[in-house]
Amino acid sequence: MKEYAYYPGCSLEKMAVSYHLSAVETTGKLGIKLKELEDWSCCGATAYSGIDELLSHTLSARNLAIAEKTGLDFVAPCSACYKNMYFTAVHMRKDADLAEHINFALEEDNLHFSGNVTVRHLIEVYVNEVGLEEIKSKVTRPLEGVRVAPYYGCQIMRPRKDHEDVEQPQFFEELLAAIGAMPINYPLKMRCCGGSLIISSRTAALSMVRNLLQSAVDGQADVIATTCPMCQVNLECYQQQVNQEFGTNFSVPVLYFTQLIGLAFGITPKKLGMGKEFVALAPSLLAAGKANPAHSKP
Amino acid sequence: MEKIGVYVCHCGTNIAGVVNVEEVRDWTAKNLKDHGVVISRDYKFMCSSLGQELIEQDIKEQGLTRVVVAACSPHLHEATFRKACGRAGMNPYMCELVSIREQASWVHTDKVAATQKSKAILSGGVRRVEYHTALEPLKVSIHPDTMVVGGGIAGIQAALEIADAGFHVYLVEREPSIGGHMAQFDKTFPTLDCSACILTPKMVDVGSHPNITLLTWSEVTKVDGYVGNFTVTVKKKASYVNNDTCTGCGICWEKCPKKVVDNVYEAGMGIRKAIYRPFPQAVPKYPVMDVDTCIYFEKGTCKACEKFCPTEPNSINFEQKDEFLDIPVGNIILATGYDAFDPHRIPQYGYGRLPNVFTSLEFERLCNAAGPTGGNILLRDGKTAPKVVGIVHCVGSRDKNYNEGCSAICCMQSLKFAHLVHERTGAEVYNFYIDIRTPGKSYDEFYQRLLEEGTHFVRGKVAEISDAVRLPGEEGKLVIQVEDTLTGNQLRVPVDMAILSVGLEPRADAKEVAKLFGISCSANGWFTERHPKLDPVATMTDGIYIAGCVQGPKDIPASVAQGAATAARVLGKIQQKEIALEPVRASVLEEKCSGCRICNDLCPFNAILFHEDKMVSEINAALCQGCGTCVAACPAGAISGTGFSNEQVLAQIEGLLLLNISEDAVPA
Amino acid sequence: MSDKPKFAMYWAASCGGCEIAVLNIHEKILDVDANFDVVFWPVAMDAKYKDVEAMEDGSILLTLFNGGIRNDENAHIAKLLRRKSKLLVAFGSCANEGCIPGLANLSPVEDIVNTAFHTISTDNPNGIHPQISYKMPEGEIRIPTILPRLKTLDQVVDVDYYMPGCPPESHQIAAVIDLVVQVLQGKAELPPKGAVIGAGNSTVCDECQRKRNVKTINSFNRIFGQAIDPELCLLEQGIPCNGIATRSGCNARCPTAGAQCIGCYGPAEGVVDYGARLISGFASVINSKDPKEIDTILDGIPDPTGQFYRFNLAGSLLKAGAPAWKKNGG
Amino acid sequence: MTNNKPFEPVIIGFTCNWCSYRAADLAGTSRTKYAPNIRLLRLMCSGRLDPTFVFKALANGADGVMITGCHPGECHYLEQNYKALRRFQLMRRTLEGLGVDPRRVKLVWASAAEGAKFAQEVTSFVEEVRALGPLNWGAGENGRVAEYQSTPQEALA
Repeated sequence: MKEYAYYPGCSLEKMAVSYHLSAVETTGKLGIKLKELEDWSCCGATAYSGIDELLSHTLSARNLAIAEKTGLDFVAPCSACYKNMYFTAVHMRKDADLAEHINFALEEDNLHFSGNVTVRHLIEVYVNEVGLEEIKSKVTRPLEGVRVAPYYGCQIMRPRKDHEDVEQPQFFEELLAAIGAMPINYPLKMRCCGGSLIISSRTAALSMVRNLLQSAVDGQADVIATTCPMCQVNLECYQQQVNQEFGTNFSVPVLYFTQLIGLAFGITPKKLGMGKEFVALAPSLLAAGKANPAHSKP
Repeated sequence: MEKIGVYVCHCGTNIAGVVNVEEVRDWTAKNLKDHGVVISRDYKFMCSSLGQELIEQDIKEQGLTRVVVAACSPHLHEATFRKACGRAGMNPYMCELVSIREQASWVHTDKVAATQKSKAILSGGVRRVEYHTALEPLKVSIHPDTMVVGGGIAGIQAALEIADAGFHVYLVEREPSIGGHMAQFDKTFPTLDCSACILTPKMVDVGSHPNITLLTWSEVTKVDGYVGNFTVTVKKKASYVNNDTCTGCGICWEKCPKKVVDNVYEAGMGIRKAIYRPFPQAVPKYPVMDVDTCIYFEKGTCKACEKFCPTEPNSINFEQKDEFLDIPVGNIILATGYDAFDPHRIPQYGYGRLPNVFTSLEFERLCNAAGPTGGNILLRDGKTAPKVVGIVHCVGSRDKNYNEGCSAICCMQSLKFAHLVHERTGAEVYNFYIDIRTPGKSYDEFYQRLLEEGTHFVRGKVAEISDAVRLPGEEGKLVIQVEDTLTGNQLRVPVDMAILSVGLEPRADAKEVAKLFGISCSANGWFTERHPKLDPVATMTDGIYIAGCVQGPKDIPASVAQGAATAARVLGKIQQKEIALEPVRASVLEEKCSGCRICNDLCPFNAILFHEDKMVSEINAALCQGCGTCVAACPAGAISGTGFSNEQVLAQIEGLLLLNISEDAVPA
Repeated sequence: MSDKPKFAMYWAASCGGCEIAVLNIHEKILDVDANFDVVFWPVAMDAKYKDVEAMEDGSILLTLFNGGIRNDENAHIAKLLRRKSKLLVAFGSCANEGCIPGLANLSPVEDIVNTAFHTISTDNPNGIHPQISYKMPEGEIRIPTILPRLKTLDQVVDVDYYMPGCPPESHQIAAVIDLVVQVLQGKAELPPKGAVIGAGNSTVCDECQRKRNVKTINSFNRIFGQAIDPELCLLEQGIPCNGIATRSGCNARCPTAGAQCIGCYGPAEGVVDYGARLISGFASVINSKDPKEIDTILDGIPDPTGQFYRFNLAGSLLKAGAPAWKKNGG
Repeated sequence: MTNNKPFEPVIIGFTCNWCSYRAADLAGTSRTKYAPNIRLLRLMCSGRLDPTFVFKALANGADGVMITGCHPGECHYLEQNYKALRRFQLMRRTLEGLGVDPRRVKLVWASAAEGAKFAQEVTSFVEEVRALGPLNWGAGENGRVAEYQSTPQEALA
């Protein structure tokens, strides 16, 4: 039973609770225990590091220090949290002065971060730690014929961490294939969904969302799979506003990749937090296992 | 006690500008008197004829037995001053040139420190020269035969020039036919001559030349010996075709059932058979059998080629074995060419994923009349002609992530492509470039012609080639995303076909080949020339020359010129019949050697041999390159080295540290 | 006073082994007595310094001087014997290159004296510290002062011949005695001044019977706790045997008995620094190109200074360790 | 007499004819300045470097020794710089045993094209040795440093 220091992040409390539920359900099936970090706090998301770098690093470092105490690898399902945590750890390891500053502040909570914590995104746990063979063996109801657009979003891969291929990664496609689904050729899979721009400059973000939806429709995708609550919101909840803005009538279901895995593992949609979607899921998708003819017309 | 003459050079102001030459001269006369210095002069230009005459006069009149010149680097004028001493009757190796220009005046600003350092350098030279011994250069005979490795245009030119001069050449080529990359091209820039038309006559000359032994489908596996006396082992791979009886009629590859994608000559665009001749004008004209794909070698069945072969006796021979030939040659010319950059390494350009993205070599095959589409420029489906074509320059070149250097030929090559597309399809053409580099004769005129033909030139490095449609009019097209740096706009240019003008890279096995021939190559793999400016076709290893793209990216005229240049150098060596090798050698004093065999494995040139009977080691002076590693390693001190003996080096160290020199001489 | 040529022997900083080695020539000692008038041999007879001072300069034909120059008495007698002797021979490793006493050059004089008089192995309850001079009712008595660094004989006086070995092999001593006798009888010529006598001019490998192959070293290890092949060269079994750089003459006594040579016969002919030869000989054939791997192999020689300079420190280029130089204005 | 000028270390530099000596030449032709404390000696190859030369330099007034050669894999004689590397590592351990700070002997690879790197390595090594202070290894036997005078007893001889 491999354990991880699980850092849900603010959105998985409320808005993205389905991501949390489906994550816990599917990891449970794969013999992984997500031990929630005790007394964790917000990571500053995309906005804060732009405002005050030192304080945003301190916010993340606090959670890293708590995780370091548990001695487990740190797992963040949301791409923004993952990026913040990963790079805070890297900067603190590299910059002794920064580490000293932050640790001085952490002493208030008698916490200390010395740097030896491995930070992982939730999808890495499935792909690298568990492995596709193990996942394939747990699939009871493969998503036959379901065409899925693998949407990486921009924050898992960038900034580049080591020597991974940031231009044309393939691991998401391989994961979807492992659960029986049909990953489509999705050229804009690495393009940004607009992130917090959806608030500060709506039309720009909406046009980015529109391109992502258009590309998914061009690839006859039945559903877009996401790995981050921010992308989920922008792609799913704003489809109506995209349609109003650009006169399109997109109605493309958007699900977390953990929800799709859950379906393939035969877990009931309810347990995966499904049913509260803005864009109605095609009934066939819920039943999983049967081809899904319905696409939305451009 | 030796009689030493010391000559301190001004080198105009190069030395005298920083080093107080007079002070050094007088200091030497005064303080190195008891080490044999009888004369200490200074002169404006020691390397000038007047400067040299100063030395010669002193040797004749004062009976000098040693000379030390303090001037520039020994790599520049050691030979000059040695010759001067030789003319005056002193053994040239009694002369030592120490550098107070590159090692003092040019690299230090503090004049006092530079002057004191020059004294120390000179003192080192004087103390060293006391232990110099008279040496005679090693005379070595030159074998008149030459080996050219690599049958591209550079290798062909070298081979023809030497053969025409009446000397024998072995031309070794890894592929079944000579011709190299040039044989794959359709046209050549800037004259738009058909590549085959200007190449094949030379290939035919090579094939029929009485002085050229052509060893195709062969590779060099081992190189022994040294300049004038190399023994090269060539592995002649079995072609399973008896070239004596085969007429090259072609029935065998017509009947052969096994089709294979030709990744070499056709750059993956066309197919060949298991038994094949790469292209119609191939020299030699005989086919070779590809063991990896031939059905007989796989399942033991078929043998169609043998059945249909009309010759008597049958030219197909499945029992043929690889042959290993040990070939004695005097000189070796390496002309092994380049590899084209594989654009798979730039995923965002979509090569291999998006069908209508082509490499330059693939496009050359498209244009070539003997190519897979008979010369018609068509999309990957082989049917539709492109209406809009985008040509991307500098793919994999001038890029920190791939190859930093400029590949010299891709601009002109891209312009040629643009012209061919205009001429053959009338399509719109976009060239995406960083800088248009057209340095050759009438190259830029060719560029002006392209402008007049209405080619669109966009100055910007292409960011991405994608099939993600965003704007109307992009359906079914490849969209080239690029920033036009001259207007500052982001452009999305929809095209039907994209041609990646890939850069030139060193051969994948360049490092191993360099090691095989005992020469050095740069970090990325281009072979290192003896001097980048003044000696680009020789290497640090005597007797081994390099020509063409193996030394770095260049166009055909430069490759041909270098091919001819190496031929001239080789012919020069052959005519000398024998040459003098630097007499820097090691030798074992037999009575001191205890046969401990520590040295036996230290010589990469296999110059150290061991006599089991006498239990002593011995050094073959001809093979020894004079590196001195065994001299330093011998625990019994039984190996001595000329030119850099222990006594000379230890004395030079004492000199540099100004030992046993009167008090006031100690630098401040 | 007989007209036989005079013979003298003296021992400076040494262990006395060289004296015993002379006795080891068994009955040949009678030849010495027959051909020489032994005038000065502190270990064997009661001649006094003033007796030697009374002799005419150059009157002693042959003096075998063993031991390093440790204190100023050694230096004084070395100079005295130099003046009095025609042929002064540096006899044995101490006189030639400092040998074991020379290893004191790794530490400053104060530490040596302190270790000698004030550490656990010395019973010195009142902590008496030796004084150079001490006033007694009968007068002032003095003891020699220790030189800052032990010197070899030829670092103090001019030496005619060098006879290495710790101790020199008895058959070599006998051979030298025979040679001098024959020179006296005009039957042989003396070798050129400064020559090494009583030894070979190659290295121990020349006389070693073990089989020698091409050398590549994959590891250095200690000789015990490992099955030693009696036939094969020890170095090829990873044992750091100094035989490759040590002068021949001892008939490879130690390697033949299965022990690694530790270099008591000193450097080969014409070698400037013994240790450097071994460092270069061993390192050059280490079978690795990776610095980390090379380091692990070199960990097999935990004490390089001891391995390479056990006998030759005082006679090496560096002559002593940094501490010895530092303390005395060095 | 202790002059108040800063300690100027004397460094002996061993170069190999094909790479590091040509790097020094290139530093010259491109007028790249570096500290004058180093005095270069040209060998045919770094493989020619005998530990005797290093001990000779240290014992006779040098405060530091820099050994330079071609980068591993680029040796003109193919692989002789690896022997220089092995000797260097064993020599440093022996020097350490003799109380010489191993940082006084440094091994630097520089190809014929790395004039600037060679100059920079020299200047930084000079500063490292300056920080270590003079080695003053008895300044050799020819008595430049006053021999430790023992008692008048000596006068007796």
